[in-house]
Parts: sequence; C-alpha cells; structure tokens
Amino acid sequence: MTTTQTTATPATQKLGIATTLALIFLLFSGLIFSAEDVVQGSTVRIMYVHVPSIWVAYLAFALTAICSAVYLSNRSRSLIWDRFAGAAAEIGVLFVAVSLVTGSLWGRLTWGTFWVWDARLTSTAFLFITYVGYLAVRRLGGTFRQRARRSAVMALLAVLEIPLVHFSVNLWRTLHQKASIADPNAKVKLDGFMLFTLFWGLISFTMLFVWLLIHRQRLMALEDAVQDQGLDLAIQQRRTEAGR
Amino acid sequence: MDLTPRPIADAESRAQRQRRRWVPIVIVALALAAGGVVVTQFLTSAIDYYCNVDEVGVRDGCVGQRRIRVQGIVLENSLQQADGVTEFMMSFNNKTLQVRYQGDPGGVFQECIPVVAHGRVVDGIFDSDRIEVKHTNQYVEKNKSRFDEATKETAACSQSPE
Amino acid sequence: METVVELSGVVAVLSSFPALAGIDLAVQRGEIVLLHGPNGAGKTSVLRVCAGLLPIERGEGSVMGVNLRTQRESVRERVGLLGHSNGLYLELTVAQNVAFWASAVGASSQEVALAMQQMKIDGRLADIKASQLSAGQRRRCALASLMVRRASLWLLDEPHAGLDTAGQDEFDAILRTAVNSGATVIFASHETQRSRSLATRVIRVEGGLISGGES
Amino acid sequence: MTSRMQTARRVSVAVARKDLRIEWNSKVLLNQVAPFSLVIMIMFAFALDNEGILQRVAPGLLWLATLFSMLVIVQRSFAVETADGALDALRVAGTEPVGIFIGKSLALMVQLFALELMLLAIALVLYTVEPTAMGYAETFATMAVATIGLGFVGTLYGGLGAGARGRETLLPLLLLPAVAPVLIGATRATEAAFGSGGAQSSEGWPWIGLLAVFAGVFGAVGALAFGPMIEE
Repeated sequence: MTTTQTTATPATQKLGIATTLALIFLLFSGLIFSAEDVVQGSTVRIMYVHVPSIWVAYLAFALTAICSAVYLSNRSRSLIWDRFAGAAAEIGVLFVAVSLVTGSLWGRLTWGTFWVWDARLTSTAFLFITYVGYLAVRRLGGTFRQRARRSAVMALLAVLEIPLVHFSVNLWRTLHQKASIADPNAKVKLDGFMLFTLFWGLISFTMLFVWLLIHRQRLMALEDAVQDQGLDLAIQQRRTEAGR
Repeated sequence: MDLTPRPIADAESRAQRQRRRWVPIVIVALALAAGGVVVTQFLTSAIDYYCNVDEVGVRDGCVGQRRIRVQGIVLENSLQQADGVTEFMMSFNNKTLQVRYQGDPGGVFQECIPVVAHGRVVDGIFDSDRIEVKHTNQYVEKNKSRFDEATKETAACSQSPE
Repeated sequence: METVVELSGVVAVLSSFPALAGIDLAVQRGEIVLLHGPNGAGKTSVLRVCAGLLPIERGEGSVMGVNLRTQRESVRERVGLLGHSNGLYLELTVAQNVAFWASAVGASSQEVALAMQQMKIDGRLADIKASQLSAGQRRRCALASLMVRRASLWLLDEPHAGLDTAGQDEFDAILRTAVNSGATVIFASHETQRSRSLATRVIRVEGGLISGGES
Repeated sequence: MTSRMQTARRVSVAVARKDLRIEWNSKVLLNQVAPFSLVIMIMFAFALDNEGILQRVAPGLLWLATLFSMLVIVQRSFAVETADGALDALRVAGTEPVGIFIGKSLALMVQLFALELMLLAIALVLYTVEPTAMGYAETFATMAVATIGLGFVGTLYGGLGAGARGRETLLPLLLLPAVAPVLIGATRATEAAFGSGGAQSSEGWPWIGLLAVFAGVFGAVGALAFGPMIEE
C-alpha cells in the first residue's frame, strides 16, 4: 500500500509544490527585487524571514492552545487534538528559534549588539524556554492520555505569554521597534514593495506551516496507529498464554 | 476492632462539582487580571528599557548616580570623533544631553537617528560605555529616496520618534 | 446479592503491554475471592483496576456501582489496596506511619491503637523507623495502616508475604471479621494451601484472562 | 460540599505534618541541601569577586541558589512518595488531590523559607550587603511571597514528573522555565531592598505584587490540575 509509505495525499502534494514556489519567489523578491533601506541597507532583507517566523510561531502556539482546549472540553477526548497540539508546538518552537537567530543577526548589524534584555527580547526568550519545557512534558512518558492531559494544561497556561510578547513593545519602552503594519492606529510604515515582500513572506511561511503541520500530525497518527495495531496483536498473544 | 466499612461522605451533586471546578478558574482569571494591572500600571518604569533625555534626573529610576540608559536622537552636526572617543549631543523633547563615549559605536550609528546610551551622568556630561542604535519602525526604500536626496537630508532629523 | 465488582471484557495497558486482555469478573458482597496464577498473569493489574488506579483501555467495569471508565477516582475512598510495596515512609517510625494513614482517611487515634495492637507492632516497635524493620514487620505495619481504613472492598496483593505463621493466622482472622461486618475481599496469592482455606471462591488468572474458577 | 472541603483540609494538614516530620527525622535539608547551597554561594563569590560586582549581583545569586536548592528539595519530596509506593497508596486512600497538593506545598514552603533565611545570612556576610530597616522588611516580604509561589509551582511540577523515567534530568528542564518569573521578580525586589546598583526601596513593591499574582495563579492551577497530573 502506498499510503502507508508516505504521509502525503494529492492535496498536500499540491500544497507542498505551491509552498515551494511561494518560497522561491520570496527568495527572489526578498534578495533581488526589493530595494535596500536608506538606513539599514541590505540588512532590511532579514525582516522578510524574521517577521514571518514569529508570526508562524504565534499561530502555532495559538493553535496548540485551541486544540488543547478542545481536547479537554470534548467528552470523547479524541487524541487527534492532542497530536495537532503537539505538532503545532514543535513547529512553533522551531520558528521562534529562527526568529531569535535572525533577529539577533539583524540586531548586531543595526543596533550594534546581538542581544539586549529589553521587554520584547526577554519575553520572547521566555516564550521559547516555556515551549521547550512544554515539549519536555510531552516526552515524560506514560500513556497517550497522560501525555495529552498534562500537556494540554500547560499549553493553556503558556499561550498567555503571546499577548505579553506581542504587546511588550507598546506597553514598555524597548530597544526593539514597534510593529510597522500590525499597529491599528498608525499608517503603514513600509514602502510599497517592501510591504508586498513582507506580506508575501507571511503568506508563504503560513503555507509552509500548514504543510509541515499536516505531515507531522499524520506521522504522529501513524506512530500511534502502529502502537494501537500492536495492541490488538499483543492482546491476541497475551490470550494465547491462557491457552485460548 | 470494629471493621465495618466506614461510611462515605455524601457524594456531591453535579451542580456542586461544577461549582468547585469553577472556583479555581475564577481565581486564575482574577489573578491574571491583577497581574495585568501590576505589570502595566506599576512596573512600567522598572521594565522600560530606557529613560528619555528629558527625563534624566526627573523620572523614577532615572535619577541619582546610578547607571541608566538614555534614549535620544543624535543631533545633526554634533558628532565628533577623535582618538577613539566619540562625542555628540543627544536630544529628546527639546532637552539635550552631551554624551561622551569611548570607542566606535557599532550598528548603523549616524546623525539624526535615535540611540540608547548606557552610562552615568558625570558633571552634566553623560559618560557612556555602550551605545545601541534604536531603529524606528519606518522602512524607506533607498532607490526611491535617491530621487529626492536633497529633501532627505533635511527631513530625516524631523522624522517623528516613537 | 449485591454485586460489588463487575468487569466485562476489560483491557488494561501497562505502557503498551496489555496486562489484562479482556477479562470478565463478577464479585458479590461478602465474598473472599482468591486470584492465583503464574507470574505476570495479570493478578496485580486486576486489583489495580478495581482500585481505580489503572485506567480501562477497552471494555466496561464498575465497582460498587461506580463506573470505572468515567469516575474511577470516586471508587477509591471505598477500597483499601495493599500492593507489592507497603506504601510506608521509610524515615517515619511505625507509629507515625500508621497515624499518618489514619489521619489521611479520618480514623480515630483509638482505631490506630487497636490496629497496632492487633498487628503486634505496638510497644517497643512503635518508635522504630520503618527503614529498620524486617520485611515481615513492615508488612505488619502496612496491614495496620490498611485496617484503619475500614474499606468496603479490600484488595490485597500477596498479603501473607513475609508474615510468620502467627501473623498469617492473625491476618486471616481480621479478614473474616471484616467480611462478617459487610466488607468484600479480593486477594492475589501463590500460597494456595492457606489461601484456599481462607477464600470462598478461587479464580485462576492466566494471560490477562480468567482461565478457570471453582467455588 | 463542606465535608469535601473538610476532608481536603484534614488531608493537607496530615500531608504537611508528615513531610515535615520526615524532614525532622532524616535532616536531609540540614545535612545535604543547606551545605549544597552554602557551597553554591561561596562558588559565586569565588567567580565574581571583583570591584563590587558581588554586591551588585547579590540578589540574583541569592535567588539562583534558592532555585537550585529547591530542585533538590522537590526531587526529594517526591522521592519519598514513590520509594515504597506511598503515592499510589495516597491516591487510593481517596484523599482529595487538592489536599495532597496543598499539604506538600506547605511543607515545601516551610523548608524553602528556612533555607532562604540561611542564604540571606550568608549573603549579608559574604557579599557585604547592608540593607536598611525598610530594606529588611521588603526582603522578608519578598521571601514570603516568592516562597508561596515557588512552593506551588515546585509541587505541581514535582508531581508531574514523579512517576517518569529520568525525572532527575527532566525536573530542572520543566521547573526552571516555570519559575523564571519568580527569579526575575524576586531578584528585582531584593535589589530594591538591598539598594543594589542605586535602586530605591520603593521600586520593589510592584515586583512583590507580581510575585503575589504568580503565587495566586499557580495555587489555583495546582488545585485544579494536580489531581489529573499525578494520574495514570
């Protein structure tokens, strides 16, 4: 059976191709087509990866929390929600890391330092270690249900950090600049093609996230299914001990 | 010894069980709200990364002999660099402060740009040992501004700080 | 007759190993049921499922009318479990251990004194740390802690292990008293000679299933 | 309803007394944890002994040493429960999980507070910190409120990892991110109390408020979640 050898379906294959094309276009748009910034020069191009990365991380962690809440409130306690939560959190941690690395490279070139302990950077670092802890909880062992219950509680607590991180630049004075486009009462502070490239980055990274998420979830489902099929087999074997 | 099964406390009604579940949730919600108030109302001066130039010696946490971080815009034509010492005037909200810095500031340090300087006020001069450039959230294409290079020179310093 | 334990087709899993492979069991009030069978047959798991400790993976089960699938936590205050391990705090003295378990379930100090007296761990032994006791003395301490619970359903895993003959006799007498006062007992054991005479029903467990019974 | 709450209260008192009695009998805090934290404090002094750095960072070191020692205490607090299957026995005793949570938290808080007092004394001597009377009041307030929060978090996460394989290595990974807010808040508040780096004592109280919020959140979350967390 081909379906057992891959986690792809025609739909996700199409999504994968579309994501690849979108990312290739982002590469050209970000590195060649878009202009340098008056102050930053070429450094501004880091933004096209930095901002979409943290956006994907927010999206992933929010999804983790939503799936966890559904898992806890749903009487059937379907494990598919737990798998989506776990898959999203893994991807989210990866993208926070990407955002932190690209951000500190940009900081070195623009601010003159890799890292400062202002409210935005501190809270982002905090977000990162919290979700590393979340992934550690998922690896504690025990049954699937134990894993799901423990991690769901933690996900619901951890997601509260996202507004803290995002609005830290508005609540306090930070070295990190405020949002340039997500600020409701300010006009967009990016020139035309830069804005387009940034939007393109957001779209293509979101596609990448969805594609990764579906595959990771299916992989986890397969792992669980292997264990479940193993259970049927194991029950049969166990019964033969009794001579039946 | 009497080993009669111990009577069990009456099982709770469904409503009581529901209510007991809600109590901690309400406490969490209240505590979080209180946390929001503490963090946004009382801790701002502690969490803020810098003082503005006009607040030096005025605002809580920006006074005294302690180390502070000051933000302001590097005044046009005030930048002097000699023997590894950088001196410039930093201004914010019509107040200016003279800054003396050992070494070459990194990043995109230049005139007409907001910076954050770490150090102490000594005899009215800000003695700094670290300077970070505070980039604004404005991004301007270079190619486009090349057409009006002349206006940029005068306009850049007037760009509104955050 | 009042059914105390009812398991039908119960599968219970110990980290992906099916310790119970679809077991059926019904126990009436007042019975003393002996579970026996080879090592790893699933005897301990039956006891842990009945105590509401081990969740049910498949099948249905109830203890004293409480559904083990949906509210196994509420079963626990009615059962007393004595496992392989004694559940003692090794740094506490005998008296402190029994007193703690008594206060956890709301037993009186009078009951503590009686239980310790019956298990012969009062007097000199009472102020010795559990870590310094012999295996048999620890078992006595655990049994005393169990007695003060005054459970409706007693679940015992190898209760006689480590006890001397006198201790085994004393404990059997205690179990009979409890059953006469309205309790039910399920216990797992290898020592079939003594156990068979104590039990009112003998059930053989093998491969996570009931493989034979006699009454 | 009331009988449930009475049960929970009775269990919490019993569990707290039991844990403290175990400590009294075994003296692990006195013989192992206290020397451990003393060594940490001295090592900090060796590493950072120059031109008043030590004085400036004393509050942070104080709280770091507290957190490291806390890992040991929490580990130990649940090791006694799992050594002879006592945690299973507690669960099956039908005791309200809330009672176990509060009882173990209380015992942890008492031990932590005793340890913090000792660490404060060491900091006063080794790091030449000299708080004012107001500073002392602020320091004790910080310790009290931070300890409540640490007790709740430590018990919740200790219970989470109690049955797990390799919990000795996992516990720090779980617990340290969770107590990061306490480290930040308590350090800032203590800096204000000590006047480290020119901080004013009035700057500390909002941080103590934040610590109180943290304690409230984790107390409520623990009451709600501790039972499910220690379940199979």
